[in-house]
Amino acid sequence: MSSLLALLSKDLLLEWRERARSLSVLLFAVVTLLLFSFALGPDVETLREATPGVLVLALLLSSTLALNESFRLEREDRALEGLVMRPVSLTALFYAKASANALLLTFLGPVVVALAVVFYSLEIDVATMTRLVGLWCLGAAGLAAPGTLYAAMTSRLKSQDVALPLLLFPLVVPVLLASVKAMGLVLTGDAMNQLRSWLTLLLAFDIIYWSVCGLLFRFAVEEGE
Amino acid sequence: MNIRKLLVLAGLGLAAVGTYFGLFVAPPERHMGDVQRIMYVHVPSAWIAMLLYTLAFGFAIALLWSGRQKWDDLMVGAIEVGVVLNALLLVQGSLWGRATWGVWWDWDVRLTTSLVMAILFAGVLVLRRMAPNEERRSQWSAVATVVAFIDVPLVYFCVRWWRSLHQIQSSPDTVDPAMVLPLRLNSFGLLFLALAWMLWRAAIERSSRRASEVPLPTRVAIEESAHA
Amino acid sequence: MAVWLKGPNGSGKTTLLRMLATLSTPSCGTLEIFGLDVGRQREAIRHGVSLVSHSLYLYPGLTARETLVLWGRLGGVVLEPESVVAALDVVGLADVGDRRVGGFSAGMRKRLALARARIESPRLLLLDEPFSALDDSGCRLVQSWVREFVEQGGTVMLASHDPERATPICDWRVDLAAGQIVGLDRGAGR
Amino acid sequence: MNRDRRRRILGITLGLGVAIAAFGYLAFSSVGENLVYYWSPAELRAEGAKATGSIVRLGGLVEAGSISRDPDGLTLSFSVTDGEASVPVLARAVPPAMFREGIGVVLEGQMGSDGTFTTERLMVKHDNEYQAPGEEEMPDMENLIETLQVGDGSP
Repeated sequence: MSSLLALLSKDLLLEWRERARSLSVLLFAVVTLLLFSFALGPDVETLREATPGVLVLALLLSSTLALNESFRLEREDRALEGLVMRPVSLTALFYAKASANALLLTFLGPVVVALAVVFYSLEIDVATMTRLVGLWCLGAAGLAAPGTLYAAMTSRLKSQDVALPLLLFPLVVPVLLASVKAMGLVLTGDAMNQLRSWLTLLLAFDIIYWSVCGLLFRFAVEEGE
Repeated sequence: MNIRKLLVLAGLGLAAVGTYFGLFVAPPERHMGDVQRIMYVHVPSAWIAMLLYTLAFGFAIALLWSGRQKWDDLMVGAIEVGVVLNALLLVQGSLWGRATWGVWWDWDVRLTTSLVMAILFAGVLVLRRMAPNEERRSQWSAVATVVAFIDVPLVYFCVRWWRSLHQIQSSPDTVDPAMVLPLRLNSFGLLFLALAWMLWRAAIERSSRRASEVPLPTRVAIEESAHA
Repeated sequence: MAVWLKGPNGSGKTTLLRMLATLSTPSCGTLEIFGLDVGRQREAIRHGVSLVSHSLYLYPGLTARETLVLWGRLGGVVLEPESVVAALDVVGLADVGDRRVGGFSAGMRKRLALARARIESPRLLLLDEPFSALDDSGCRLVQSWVREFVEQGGTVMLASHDPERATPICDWRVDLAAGQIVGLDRGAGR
Repeated sequence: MNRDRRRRILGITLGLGVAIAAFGYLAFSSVGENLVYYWSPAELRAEGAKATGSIVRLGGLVEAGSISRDPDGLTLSFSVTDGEASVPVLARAVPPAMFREGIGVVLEGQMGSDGTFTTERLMVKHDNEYQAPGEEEMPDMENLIETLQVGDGSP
């Protein structure tokens, strides 16, 4: 537990030191928003309807960038091997890394949601925005756990930029689907009280991914790293 | 006579009888007519594909637990055959869907999760090709298989969870007795064929692994003597 | 005792050290360290082993001080600020303790890695080319440190191409060639 | 060493337990019943003005005696019901062979302000029953073959 906190604070400190890099992740998310507004045309109505999907896609695309980065640090001077030698529990390593990634993506939430409100002229109040950000965070958590697991593997590969999205995207479909639906309900109103169900589904998948990926991480990185 | 040949013979026999019954003996469905006969391959494909994925999941757990490479051979066999059946499943479903629902494809949960299932397990095979060495390869495939397997119960349950276009699972109670027989025969036939195929694939994997384990000078000597 | 692994490039020095560090598994045979099996009891062995190799396991974004504190915490030790300063002082990095490792020269990075291996207080210390990248004073530091470590009952295995520096501090010399031990000798210096 | 092993097994049990519990909750609680993929006519009506204008999905049974084909053969009108409410539908689609009175359909389209649902995507939902035809209801094979041959431009 103490090593988990030590690793997490290390990751966050490094993230802060390399602000420019975290910022590029944010920039990427913002560019995604812009691109979609070009793609879907100037029709405000269309943009509003597409907002949940666009938000989740922005999250998904920026997450691969962040995940690839997060293990580049560990591979640069083979620091991961040093951690394994110390020896640090790989389970602690996973949860620290996944939490750091989830936190980084979480911080994007308020900014991206606020920008979406401006770009897509959404007329929503602060409470709705907060709920959107909350859903963004749950989605981010659902991406971070399997993302960290797969990034640990693909970070060893030359083709990691292609490999990670290829493997990760289909995997997180349930999380994406639940996030999009829940965001849509938050935005357009929840006439039939479905929000709770989608939220439960999202939470359940967060839990499943965090526990299963935590168990598997030790096999994704091991000795010889 | 080894077990694989036995399985193939039994599988071909059962499938032949099942197909005969399915095409010529079983009655056409009340509303769908002859199109419904695609069920006799569609449903077995789904069952056996999911069964193979479940086996692959079991092999993956065994591999991670014991670290023995032999599980990797079986795992890759199960996944490859599973992906092929899964692809067939999607094609058959698409044909059937066009005839009965009126569309080739729909982003219905059952269809979506089945497609995702195919992509996930195909992804495991892609990951295998990328792995830097043999030990990594087997461990990574096992990890990816376990994670991909999360989708399999989802495929099964989703028709109950959502109101989907795809009907929920049928049971002997909901199917005409005359249709159950060819369905059963074909299912067992396909099961035996798929198992044989999986074992064959595993044997190939094992041989190629052994071949790569032979030290290089010996290998050269063998190759030279083969050419001589 | 201290053992010097000697041999031409590709003779298996690094591979042997990595196996001893439990980072690779022998493809055949068994290897026991501290009476523990390398294949199955890796974690227990790692508690007692430190490795300073070509990759120094440093994060460029952390300062020297933070690096040591982090490594202490990962081992369950909370290092007092004074002991961190002392550890940096020994390797001559006290002045730059708050600078980021990313700006360090190769020699400074090596010194930091040595200081870190020291706070790990291992029973078995594995040094892969400890003298490379270091200046004269750095090499002398490594030499005196190896002797000190041995006198306290630790074991050192070092791989080096530098007979002048390795000979005086090692009790045994192991000659390696093409993955085989071809010679075993009392170190000339002792 | 023994302790490490025990801790590892404990970790595995805990992790698996949590995952299985989460899945079990999803599978056996009533979560799913609420995750609607299409609306029933009553639900669509309950939505009122909110349902008009945007593309929605409507699911229900084709009301008996409500089917009428346009002379040009392209437009089909019928009513969809769920027992509580009924919605008139105007479909510009070639219906699949199974389309008939009393069968379940899922329609994708728009609710007009006049209360009529217009659709170009008509899907027949089949239940999980497969029965042999009764004495005098052999399926209409010609109609079926025709359906398979007609391209209707749907993706």
